Amino acid sequence: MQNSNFIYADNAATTKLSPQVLDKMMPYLTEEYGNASSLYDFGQQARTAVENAREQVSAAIGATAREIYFTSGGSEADNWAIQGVARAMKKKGKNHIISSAFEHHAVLHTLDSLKAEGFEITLLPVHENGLVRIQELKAAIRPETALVTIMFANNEIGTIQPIGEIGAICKENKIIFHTDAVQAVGNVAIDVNAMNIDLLSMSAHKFHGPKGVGALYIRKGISFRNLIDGGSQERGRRAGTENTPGIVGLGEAITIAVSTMDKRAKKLSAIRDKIMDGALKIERSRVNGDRNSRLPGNVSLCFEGVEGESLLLMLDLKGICASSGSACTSGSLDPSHVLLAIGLIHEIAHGSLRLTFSDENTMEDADKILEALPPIIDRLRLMSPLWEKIKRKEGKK
Amino acid sequence: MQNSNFIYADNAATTKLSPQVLDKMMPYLTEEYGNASSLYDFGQQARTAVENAREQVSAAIGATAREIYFTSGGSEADNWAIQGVARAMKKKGKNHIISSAFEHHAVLHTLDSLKAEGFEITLLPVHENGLVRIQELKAAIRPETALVTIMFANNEIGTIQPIGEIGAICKENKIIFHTDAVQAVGNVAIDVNAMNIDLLSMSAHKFHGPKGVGALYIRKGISFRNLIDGGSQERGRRAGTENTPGIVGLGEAITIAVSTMDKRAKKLSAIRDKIMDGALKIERSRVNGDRNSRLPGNVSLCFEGVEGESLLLMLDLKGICASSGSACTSGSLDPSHVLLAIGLIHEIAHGSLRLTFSDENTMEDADKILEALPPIIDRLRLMSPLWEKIKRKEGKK
Amino acid sequence: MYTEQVMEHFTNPRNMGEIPDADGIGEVGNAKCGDIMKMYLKIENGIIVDCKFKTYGCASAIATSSIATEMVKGHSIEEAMTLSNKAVVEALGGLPAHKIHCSVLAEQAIKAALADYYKKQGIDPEPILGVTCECESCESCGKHH
Amino acid sequence: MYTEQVMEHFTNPRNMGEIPDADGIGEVGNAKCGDIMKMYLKIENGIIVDCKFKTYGCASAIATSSIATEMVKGHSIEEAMTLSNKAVVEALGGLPAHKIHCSVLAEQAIKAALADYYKKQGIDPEPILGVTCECESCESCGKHH
Ligand SMILES: Cc1ncc(COP(=O)(O)O)c(C=O)c1O
Ligand SMILES: Cc1ncc(COP(=O)(O)O)c(C=O)c1O
Repeated sequence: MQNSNFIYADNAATTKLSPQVLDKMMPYLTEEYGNASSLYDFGQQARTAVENAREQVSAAIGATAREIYFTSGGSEADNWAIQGVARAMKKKGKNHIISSAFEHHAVLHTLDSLKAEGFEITLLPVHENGLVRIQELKAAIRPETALVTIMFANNEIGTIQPIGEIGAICKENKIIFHTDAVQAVGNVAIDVNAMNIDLLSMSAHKFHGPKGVGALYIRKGISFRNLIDGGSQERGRRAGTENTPGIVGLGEAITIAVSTMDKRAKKLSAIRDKIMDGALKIERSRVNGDRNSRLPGNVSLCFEGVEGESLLLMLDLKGICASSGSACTSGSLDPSHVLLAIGLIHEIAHGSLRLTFSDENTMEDADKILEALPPIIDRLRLMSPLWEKIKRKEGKK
Repeated sequence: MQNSNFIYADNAATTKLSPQVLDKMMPYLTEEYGNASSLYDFGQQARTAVENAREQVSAAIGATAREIYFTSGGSEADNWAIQGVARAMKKKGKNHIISSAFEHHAVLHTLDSLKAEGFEITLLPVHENGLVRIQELKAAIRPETALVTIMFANNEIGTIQPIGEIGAICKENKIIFHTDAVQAVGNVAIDVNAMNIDLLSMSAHKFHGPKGVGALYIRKGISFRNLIDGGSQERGRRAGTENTPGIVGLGEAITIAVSTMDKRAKKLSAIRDKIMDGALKIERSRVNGDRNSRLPGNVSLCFEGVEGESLLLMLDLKGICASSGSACTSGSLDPSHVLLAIGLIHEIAHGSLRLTFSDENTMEDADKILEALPPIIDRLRLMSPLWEKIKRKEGKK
Repeated sequence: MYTEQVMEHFTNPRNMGEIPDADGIGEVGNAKCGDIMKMYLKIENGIIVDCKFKTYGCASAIATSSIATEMVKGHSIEEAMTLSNKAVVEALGGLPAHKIHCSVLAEQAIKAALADYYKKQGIDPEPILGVTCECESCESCGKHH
Repeated sequence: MYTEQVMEHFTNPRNMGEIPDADGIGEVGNAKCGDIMKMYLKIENGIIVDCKFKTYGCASAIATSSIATEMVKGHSIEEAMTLSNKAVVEALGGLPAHKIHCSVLAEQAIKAALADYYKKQGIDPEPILGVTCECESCESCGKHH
């Protein structure tokens, strides 16, 4: 399937399951199939594995094991966190939520539903650099603010928010603070106590863990409602027979990710910077989002006069897997809400390219991408009546 | 881990992942890790795998592929079906739901939440045989009835409801009909059209598929709300990066289960009947639930004067994995709500034993269980002041 | 779920059975809740010379009964009176949170047997032992559900 | 996602480029929506002797433009007028549902070029071709979002 020319540069969409992680999962995919909630010894072995993973996850973010709840992924964690807190706080007369304009759809669509139920939502602007401003957060706070939910790192342009500062302000104002850390976990150091984070979402497949499993950290003492009711799994807060292999995989993956984080960050930011610098040599190109406060493995570019899907497919034909806009909406025609939120006009937002790297990538990949990119851009621009117009206008100036 | 004396008789709690199913999953746990929503070829291969699985699932229950939505398991499917329909129907002024007294907690607790939101809930009695009565269903229907949700087969006592008849009545009265078929899928023939089922929940790990994946069938045209919002996966109805290996496993497992159903039913009902007959020779024992309309692999017993947990652990020491009450609440002190619903008093319900079989079990297992059981019961009764009382009363008669 | 000690006492319960000529018998718990513990005491010169139990209940109910008999046997009434559920839990190396009530039952069963002993001696046990649990309803046990 | 035919036309587009002395030029779509198609026609004696395109857009926009040029080249104006988006979709072996609008754009681009041709001849195209889409806003394309 994959040949030597294959470059996977879409690690923000999903990552390869680490063989080391799969090894740890294998017993639970074969002989250790007991139900973790069963009393007999065979079930209790699965229970032990689940609780070990809970320890691993909590250790990775500075929480305690009892504050970790396993979910089916990042989307469920986001939905649960926001709905769960909102519904609990509504009873206390608090119905205002602050978020940002370029959150993942798992957050934004959940907020839409809450809006329809009568909640008031403030979306902070993220400006050209893709960062919220602390002053604007402060100004948005009201007595009835129940929740602030601001993502740790953006999935498309990779910008990292000032989470510690946001947490401090929330604490000061006694507002619950949730962060969607799906892109940050394993890539950025996280300490829920130092950062005053009350709830945090993560998804295993973003850091070489298995698909279909994630976790929600909920600080002890926070009142929240369940999203999935039923059996007494997860201390009665999230029903469903435990996905033991998935949970074991999550625990192992996060442990590896955190222990290799610093070294990886160094390597990936070198690849990233090389591609950003190289791509900017192409005329009418731009880098999206702050260059410094950004994920080590994230490159986000726009090329004027070029449409993203065509660009992607041309790269695909060269064996390069990348994305344009976020993966889950890349079937859609609308330009990315993230790029619009940082102030790009539609015609420029349409020409976006996201390259996201993992430890499997090399500097050679960067070279190959920088070699493949210019002729593709040239070719698409040659076909493009929009490019023609841009050049014509340029000529007139 | 498992030695030759190990008998796994708790297949209603979870089943062993079929090696054949795992084989089909392996490529997606290793090299085929692409995101099924990504445009490039590598992602589209995962997409194809997901859509093949959707075909497999739909074929198994007589639905069309577009009516299948993948979930993280049975609990999510139940929560989604009931909340999703209830919230959509409330807008149409319908706020009454009919269910049965011994549904799984994923159904009952969801109904509790809806009750708190103002819905009216009627729980039909299930009588001594563990079956709802059609006349009682008819009598419960009101003009504002939005939904009937009645499980296909009970997880504890294995009784199979007259689903076709229930479906026909719902259709006649234009009421949406959901069935929790988590225990039925793969064990009982299901045709959603012939049976007039509008929504159906299933969970892969109950039929030798992987844990953490399930599906909800939703008939085309039914209006419902999302439970997990976000990306546009599952045609915008269930967000979250597709759990490709899990989904592939579900598809394969259901295909195998359905194709081997008849042969298995024959084998398992022989094991079941042998154990039921054998166990009834123990004094003051009983079989719970109808003997005929029951899952082929389900034995549910009660032994007076004996407490279930002790019984389980004694069996465990003999290498027999069984359950008492349902697995997910077996940590709790309350006797099973299912056994209370069929009219057992607490002291008898506490002495329950569920043995559930799969194709991996043999007639020899039945012999071994029947050999192990009487001395354990004797021993526990010898210890039991309750048994002493029962015998004393008996003597007086 | 259970410690080795719990499993050991569950599989090899000590002092299981009845004492036909017991000097004190106490029974606590009820069938509805799923646990009944019955304690038999043989008392000579203020010393518990024999103690036996019968228990209907879960593994931890059996284990706590078993260890409780060991903890009072050979000891004086005064020592037995101070047997706390905490001590029982500790002796077993711990119990899961939702099983702590079993240790409470064991403590109460011993006390109920002592109360019975005093009554048989024509002594009102209340000033000595306080009110012992009659366990006619689950709530009176302080069991959590 | 795409058929082989779509990928073939996307990777090897036919008739890509401009006709400097075109007899009719049509442009539909707009940058905001992410697709612009521009069609150039060379017409002699009522026959489309040459047809070229330039397209800014997704793979299916490029592929539909490419195949549409092939479908009208060498044909009469009357035949070209009847080119339907359905025929374009069929010729490509199908398009994903959310990409059908590309085939509509291709049909409209040809019609716009024909309208331009008529106008240049001093003939009002409306009675012949109907109103051709100006695509100043996304909504006017009938594109679904
Ligand atoms: C009847 C029934 N419904 C729902 C469920 C929940 O399924 P899961 O544990 O896979 O979420 C189960 C099993 O636990 C069940 O037996
Ligand atoms: C920032 C962010 N939040 C949430 C999600 C949702 O995670 P999942 O697809 O695992 O449900 C993603 C990834 O898709 C993401 O990047």
